[in-house]
Amino acid sequence: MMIDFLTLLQAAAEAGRSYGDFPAVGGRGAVWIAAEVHLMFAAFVLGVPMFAVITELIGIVGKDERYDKLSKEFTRLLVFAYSATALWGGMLLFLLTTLYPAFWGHMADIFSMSMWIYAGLFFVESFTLYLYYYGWDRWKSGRAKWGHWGLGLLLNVWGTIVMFIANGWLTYMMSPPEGTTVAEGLPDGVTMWNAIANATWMPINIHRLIANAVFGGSIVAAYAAYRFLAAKTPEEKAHYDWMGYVGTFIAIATFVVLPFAGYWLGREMYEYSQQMGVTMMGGFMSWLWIVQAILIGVLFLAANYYLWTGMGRIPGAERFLPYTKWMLLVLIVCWIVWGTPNTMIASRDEFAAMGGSRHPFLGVLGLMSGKNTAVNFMILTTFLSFLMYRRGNRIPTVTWAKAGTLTQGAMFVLSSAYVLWLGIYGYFVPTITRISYSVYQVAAVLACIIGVWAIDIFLMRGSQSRGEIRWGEMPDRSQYAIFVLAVTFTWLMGLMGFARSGIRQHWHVWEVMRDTSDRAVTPALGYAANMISLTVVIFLGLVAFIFWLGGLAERAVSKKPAPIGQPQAVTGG
Amino acid sequence: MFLTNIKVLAVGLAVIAFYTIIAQVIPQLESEVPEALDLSAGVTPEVLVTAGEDLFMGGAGCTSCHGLGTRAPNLRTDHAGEGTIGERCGSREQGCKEYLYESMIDPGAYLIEGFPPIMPDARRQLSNEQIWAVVAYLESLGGEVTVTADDIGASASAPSAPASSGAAPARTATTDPVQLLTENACIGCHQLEGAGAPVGPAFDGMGSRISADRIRTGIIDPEAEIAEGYEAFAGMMPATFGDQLSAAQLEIIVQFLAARQ
Amino acid sequence: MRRILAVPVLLSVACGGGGESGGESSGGGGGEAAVAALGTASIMGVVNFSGMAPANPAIDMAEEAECAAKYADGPTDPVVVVADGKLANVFVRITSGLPAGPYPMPSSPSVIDQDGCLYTPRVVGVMVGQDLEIQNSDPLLHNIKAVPTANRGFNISQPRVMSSTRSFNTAEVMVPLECSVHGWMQAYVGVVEHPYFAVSGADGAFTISGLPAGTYTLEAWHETLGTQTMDVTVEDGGSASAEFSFGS
Amino acid sequence: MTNHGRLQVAACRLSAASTILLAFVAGLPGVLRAQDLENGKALYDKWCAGCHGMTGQGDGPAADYMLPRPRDFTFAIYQIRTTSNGELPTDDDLRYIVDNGMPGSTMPGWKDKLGPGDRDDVVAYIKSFSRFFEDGQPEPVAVARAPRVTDEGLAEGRRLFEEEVECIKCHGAEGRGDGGSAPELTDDDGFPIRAANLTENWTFNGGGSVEDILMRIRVGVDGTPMPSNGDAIDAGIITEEQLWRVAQYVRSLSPDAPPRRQDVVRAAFVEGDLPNGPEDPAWNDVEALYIPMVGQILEAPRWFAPAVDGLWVRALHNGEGMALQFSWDDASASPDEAWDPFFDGVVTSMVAPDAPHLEAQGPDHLAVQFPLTPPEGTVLPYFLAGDARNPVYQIRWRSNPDMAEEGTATGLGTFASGTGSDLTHGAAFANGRWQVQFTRSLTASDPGVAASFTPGESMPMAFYVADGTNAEDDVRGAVSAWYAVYLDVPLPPRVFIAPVVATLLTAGLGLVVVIQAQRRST
Amino acid sequence: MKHLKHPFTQAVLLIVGSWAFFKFVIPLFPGSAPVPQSVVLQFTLIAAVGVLVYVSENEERWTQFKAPITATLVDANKKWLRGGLLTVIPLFIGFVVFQAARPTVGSTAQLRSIHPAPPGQITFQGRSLALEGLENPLRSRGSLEEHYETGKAIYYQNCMPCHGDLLDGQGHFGHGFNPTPLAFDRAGTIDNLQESFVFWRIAKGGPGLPREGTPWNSAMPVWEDFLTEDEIWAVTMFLYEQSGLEPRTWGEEGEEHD
Repeated sequence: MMIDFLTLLQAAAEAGRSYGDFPAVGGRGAVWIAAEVHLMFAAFVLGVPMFAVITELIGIVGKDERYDKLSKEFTRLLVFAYSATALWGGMLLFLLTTLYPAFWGHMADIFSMSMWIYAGLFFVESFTLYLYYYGWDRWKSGRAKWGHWGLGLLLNVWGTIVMFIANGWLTYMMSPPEGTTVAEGLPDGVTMWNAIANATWMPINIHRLIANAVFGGSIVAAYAAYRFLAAKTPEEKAHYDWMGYVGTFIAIATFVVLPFAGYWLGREMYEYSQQMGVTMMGGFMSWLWIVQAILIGVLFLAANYYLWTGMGRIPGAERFLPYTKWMLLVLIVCWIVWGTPNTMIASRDEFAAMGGSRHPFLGVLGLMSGKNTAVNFMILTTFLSFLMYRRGNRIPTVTWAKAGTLTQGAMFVLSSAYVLWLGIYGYFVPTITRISYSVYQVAAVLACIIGVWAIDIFLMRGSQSRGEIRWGEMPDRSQYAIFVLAVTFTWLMGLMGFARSGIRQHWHVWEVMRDTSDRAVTPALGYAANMISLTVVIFLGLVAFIFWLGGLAERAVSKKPAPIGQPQAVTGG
Repeated sequence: MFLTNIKVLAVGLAVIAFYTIIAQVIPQLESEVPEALDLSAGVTPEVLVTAGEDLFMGGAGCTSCHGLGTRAPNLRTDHAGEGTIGERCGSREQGCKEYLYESMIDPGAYLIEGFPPIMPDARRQLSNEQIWAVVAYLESLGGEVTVTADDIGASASAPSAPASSGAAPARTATTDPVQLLTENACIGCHQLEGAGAPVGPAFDGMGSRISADRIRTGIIDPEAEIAEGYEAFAGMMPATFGDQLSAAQLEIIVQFLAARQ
Repeated sequence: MRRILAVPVLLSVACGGGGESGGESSGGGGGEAAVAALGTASIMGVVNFSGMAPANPAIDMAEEAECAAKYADGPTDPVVVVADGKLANVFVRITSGLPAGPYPMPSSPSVIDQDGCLYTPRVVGVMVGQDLEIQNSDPLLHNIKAVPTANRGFNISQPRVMSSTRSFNTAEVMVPLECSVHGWMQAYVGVVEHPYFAVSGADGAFTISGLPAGTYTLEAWHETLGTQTMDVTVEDGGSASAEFSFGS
Repeated sequence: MTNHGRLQVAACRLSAASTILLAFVAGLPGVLRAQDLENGKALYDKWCAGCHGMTGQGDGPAADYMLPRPRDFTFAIYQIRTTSNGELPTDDDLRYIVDNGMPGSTMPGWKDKLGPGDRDDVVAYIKSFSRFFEDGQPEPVAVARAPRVTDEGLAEGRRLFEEEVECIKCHGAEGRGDGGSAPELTDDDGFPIRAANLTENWTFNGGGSVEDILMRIRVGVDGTPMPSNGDAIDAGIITEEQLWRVAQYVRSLSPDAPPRRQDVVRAAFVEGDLPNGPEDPAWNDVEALYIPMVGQILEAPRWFAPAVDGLWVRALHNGEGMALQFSWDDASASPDEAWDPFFDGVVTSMVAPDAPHLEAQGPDHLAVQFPLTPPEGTVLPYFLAGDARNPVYQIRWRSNPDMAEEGTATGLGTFASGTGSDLTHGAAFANGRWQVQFTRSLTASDPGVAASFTPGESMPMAFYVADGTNAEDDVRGAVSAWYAVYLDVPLPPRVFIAPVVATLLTAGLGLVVVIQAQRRST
Repeated sequence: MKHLKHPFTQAVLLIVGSWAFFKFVIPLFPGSAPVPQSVVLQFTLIAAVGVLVYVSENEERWTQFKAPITATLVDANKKWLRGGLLTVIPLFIGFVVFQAARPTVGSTAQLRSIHPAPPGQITFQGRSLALEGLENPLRSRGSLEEHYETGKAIYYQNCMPCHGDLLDGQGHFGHGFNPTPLAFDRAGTIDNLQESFVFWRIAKGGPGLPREGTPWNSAMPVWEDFLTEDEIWAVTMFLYEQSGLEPRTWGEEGEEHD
């Protein structure tokens, strides 16, 4: 009996070596928070440099100092954000090693080499950042300026490589190469490179790259929105109005292509494992995508709302206003379609009335054909809003203006008709064919966007103005739309993080290393939402703190506000 | 300014709260963690019992005899007024779990009167850990679970299942077909001269239904072809008889059965 | 499962009920009645029963007191009715040897009555197209249900004393009649395409008359004892005798 | 058959054929589309042959699993007609059944599945199975208009039902198919058949409206023991109006609408004593929940022809104990010798695929089960007698000997009886209906044997009913999925406090908004 | 008419109208059914957001929209209306809270995943069977016609009582179970699935459902107890043949929203 007891004790001790515990939120909760906040900061420090480099380039090419200042303003924030990222990264590392030692051992076993490179690159990236920021005023003009811009580019390159390496680790957890075992080292034929360049690595890379740009843009816009609301002078208002616009523009423009990257990722996952695919889309997580649809609907609507209210300050844009309500209608209908759950929440009576868990009529909308069509329409509508915004105060002077506009219109009509037709026809073909339709739909929408945009660039060449944009004459509520955009996007990131991590269910490494802890259960959406909200609050709180710090520094650097001129609308992204 | 701060904060928090609430109002669903059958180190009695129950009720097929009470003693309910197995095994002098474990790996050792000696060696189907799990489950039926990880470890070095040891010899070198059929527990599931249970096709008249070759295949690879009407029992017959019988014994049985017109 | 007996194809087509009654001419009554046309010969026969007659099952008529009252010794089901070695309720008909039709139609309908919750007679013959009159002499509900295979069946409710008339348009031996309300009630109708049939009476005797000279095959049918056949030769104006013998 | 006859037959066959052909050609132009036998056959083979068989003999693969059996088309005997008894149905009659199916049987309606033309083709093909249709089809019976429904009319209908038309002989005094002649009924093929339960008009094969009922009485239901009253009308014994009265009365035996499907039985709180028997008038005021019951076809031995199709449940509690009352239609209190013919018929005709049959009638069974421990989250025991992980608590009742017991089960056929509460019961059988009451304390004396009930909480509940005369036992019978019983509680104070607080808060907030707005405007 | 043009009236009408549309009009469409409360709420909420965007996207409309609200809050001559609203709205809120707090016996809302994720491999009649990549072996063996007939017989003998002749999940026993048996006759049911998935569901039935398939009311029997492997494959094939749907193949893949 004594021996038995001792055995149990020993067993408990062994179990304690695989998993640690953390007070209050538990081991998983601690890692969750640390990982998610770290990730958000990482996205921030990757997204903002992209933003900075783009705006700096616009400043150089357009010889507009506003952009350069904007760029610098954000690089300053970056310096603080960088340390926050490193801090949370370190925290995550400590939590992982103490709470999941066995798992971390496995990862280290495989990836040690890449971890060293990662750490090294982090150094290089930091120094590039310092050079970039502190060299701003030194390499101000001529060739030196281009060199400085090159530094910014380099910063992005390092950041991207760092992200790709980290992505390799985490995608390995989702889709380890075939034949991997928990035994020490990798099996024959599988190298560290295989483990990094696994099935979902590149889709995740691209997905995150785009998402980071959106994220950077939306955080910048939120910052600007806050400054706009807090602004005391019309000049200040005009400046931050404009800054908010630039940030929102970049966020929305990149956001529009994000779903396509998402499709690719999902497709790769399905191909990798049916079980994972079904868990993700049809099974356990099916409702997560309804929540996602609601969030993305908010994003689309907030973006369009911002553009429409923004048209109030553009002379001549009022001629487009009568159309916005129809575009709104399209957006709302599409949002409803996208948000239609296939697995509805209903009481038994309601199920009985429907004759099953699926609604005989609305159930049709719950399928991929309907949803895909809806998303594509929302993208097209948003793009149309952009176009209207862009053209607000312009009168084209080229001789073929009318024909060009008609061609653009035709492109819109054709692509929407094609998307709609595929959406409807999709119900009459086998699933496998239907899935390929989503690719055609995306292709049609992308083709339309690129084609229309290309025509528009030439069409607007040398166009006349109907009057300057009255920057700063923006209603306050449009700025709140930007906040909604930023918060929603941050929350969405958290949700997608849960989706990505949750589909592994009770595996640390999918079908290789099991989570044998008592917290192996994938939590319900409610719990996940609490964690997501917590991380979002922590992150946004810290970001606000960083902004405040930036404000302090700004005041320290120059007491008097920078002279504000009349910035131009961004015409290319 | 203060009001603006409050407003911004309120909008942000309201948006977050909105999403959180949406996620809360839908019915909450946690994923299920399939039970890992890692019974080796640090296993608790509860895990063993649960795993054993699954095996007893399902995979191991124990209930096809022990559930009915006609082919073998019913273990889950009262038998002969001695209570469930967990209760009645306590009277065994070597201890409950030892008795159960031994009964499973050497069924001939403790025959209960009134029942045919048809139980196969559990090691043919179950791993050592699984056998202990079943023992733990049986103990839990009316008794105290005394199986520990220790037991599993201690018996792991014992001779392993005859099936996995490749060419394990048959228990005796007899050449009497009826004795072979009895010793190998065949008549537990196949009827011979009316005795036995109708789980598999009867031996009586087998020669008139199928050829000797088919009989041979059926013994060596029971899944190769399922006799009509016995589809529900597919998978029950162990595929270990080929290893267990010597070539000569196999042939004796085949010829014996083929001759049953 | 009764239906499994396949329907002979040649018998299978009738023409709206009018086809064969087209040859209707003046004729006698049922099996026993004199028939004017085709000939003058007749067959007078008797059905014997040898051995011990099986006891007929008793019927529990408790639920129909009015019927039960009619049976002093308690009602029995008259499956095998034997008196003095003679068997009643045997249906006899000519199965071959007749010249081609048309045959004379008996002038009066065959009658079956429901009396005392039993059918009288238990076996009755009708010619194709001839009316079968179904009477209910009991002051209570009977339904009379015919379950033929070659003909259309019927199922008539007769809640009180009343009568209904039905006919069959295809030959069929035998069409069972039953009452769903009283599960014990059972009768048989032999539907024959000519009028040369008879049912043995309580004395076992039967008569088939109005035949032309010739050699005929007779078939005798009994519900539980099976069928028997025999050849009989008759001459014009003459009368041949036929004797069937059933045994237990 | 003679040469002459044969010729005649041939001639009339030809003329019939040409008549049909002519009718087709004449009717065709634009309006009618020709019935396409090929298409009919293709559709029939795909959708109908599974039950009715490739040759229309009602012998498809599913036939042996059904009682009543699928229609054999080769004899052209059709139950649901508007034509006189013994006659062929009209095309519309056939179409009606194809369109709407036969409620209460396994025949579904096809109008949502097949197009109108397709259904016509199927009808045409079905007719081709029988030679009888070659002779053309009769006209529907003309029916007089229905008189208005009045109380006197219903009383007259009832009198006719019982004394004149004597429907009572088979359908029983209250119409539950328990009449004296019911046990011996067979259909034309000799399979046992039940007199319709007239209190469930939603299960009437030919429809449950007064008009449908009248037509069934008027022309009969061919192939079944249900006779036509046409001759009685012709003979002047019964008038058509009287038949309408009968039909109206029969309709009045069923509720206005089929019972609505609900989930939760509400056990109202009563002060003092619980009803002391299943027939206690106190039960009359208690709301009843209808539970549809279906065959236990989930685990061997399966049962495809359950006799009981629904169960009414009532519940009450008084804080200490609870009472559950069940009532269901069952034509017999099994075992009942009178029903031996029916029992034998079921045993010989239901070739159960999974197990041998009973030798003799067993008792009627009722079992109600609850999870032994209140369920956590969404995890419930398997609704069929629980599972190894999640045992259920069952209360079981048997009609003969009349007894109730409680115990636990962890799967079908694993019931272990015990004593875990002060369970008592009462049972009564009358006019084709069982009424059973279980009474026990809310709290179990042995939580290992019996479940405890907590007022204010829902307890899942599932049912099992078996009819001994239908060759059912404790595993072959009718089952239900999970439902729940909710024990009412007196409303807790928070129910009243919370709204008041909410009202005050909202009012306060509203005031603040108003004051703020007014201050800003000035 | 003037009132109809006012944004405030429009907004109210639009929100009420869309609610009425979701609640009452959608069920009227051919082949439709009542919409669950949760969905009506969701849709109405989205529509309300849209209406809010509509009234506020344009400065002029927004001012107009706000006017009556401000007037109600401020104007002296609207004192009674103000007072009335201040009374009615809190009382209404109180009523709503009372309704929510009151214990009810109505059925609770449920969410069931129709197609839970299958395990990588299952134990079928004592043997391991990897589902991933598993094809219906009958499609490459013997006569398809024969398999179809086999499948048909099995379907009619075993599945038809619940899933129905029409494959619409409304067999004569179907109404007795909740969830109602799956209908195979619509797009979006089995055509989204590989045959191996269907095989798994048939073989393991309701008791073999993973957690997301709870509550375990599924009445699907464990067919491995009744049918052989080939029979299950045959009936799988029959389902697709009969419903005119095609199984999802293992070839090229993508995702499917649910």
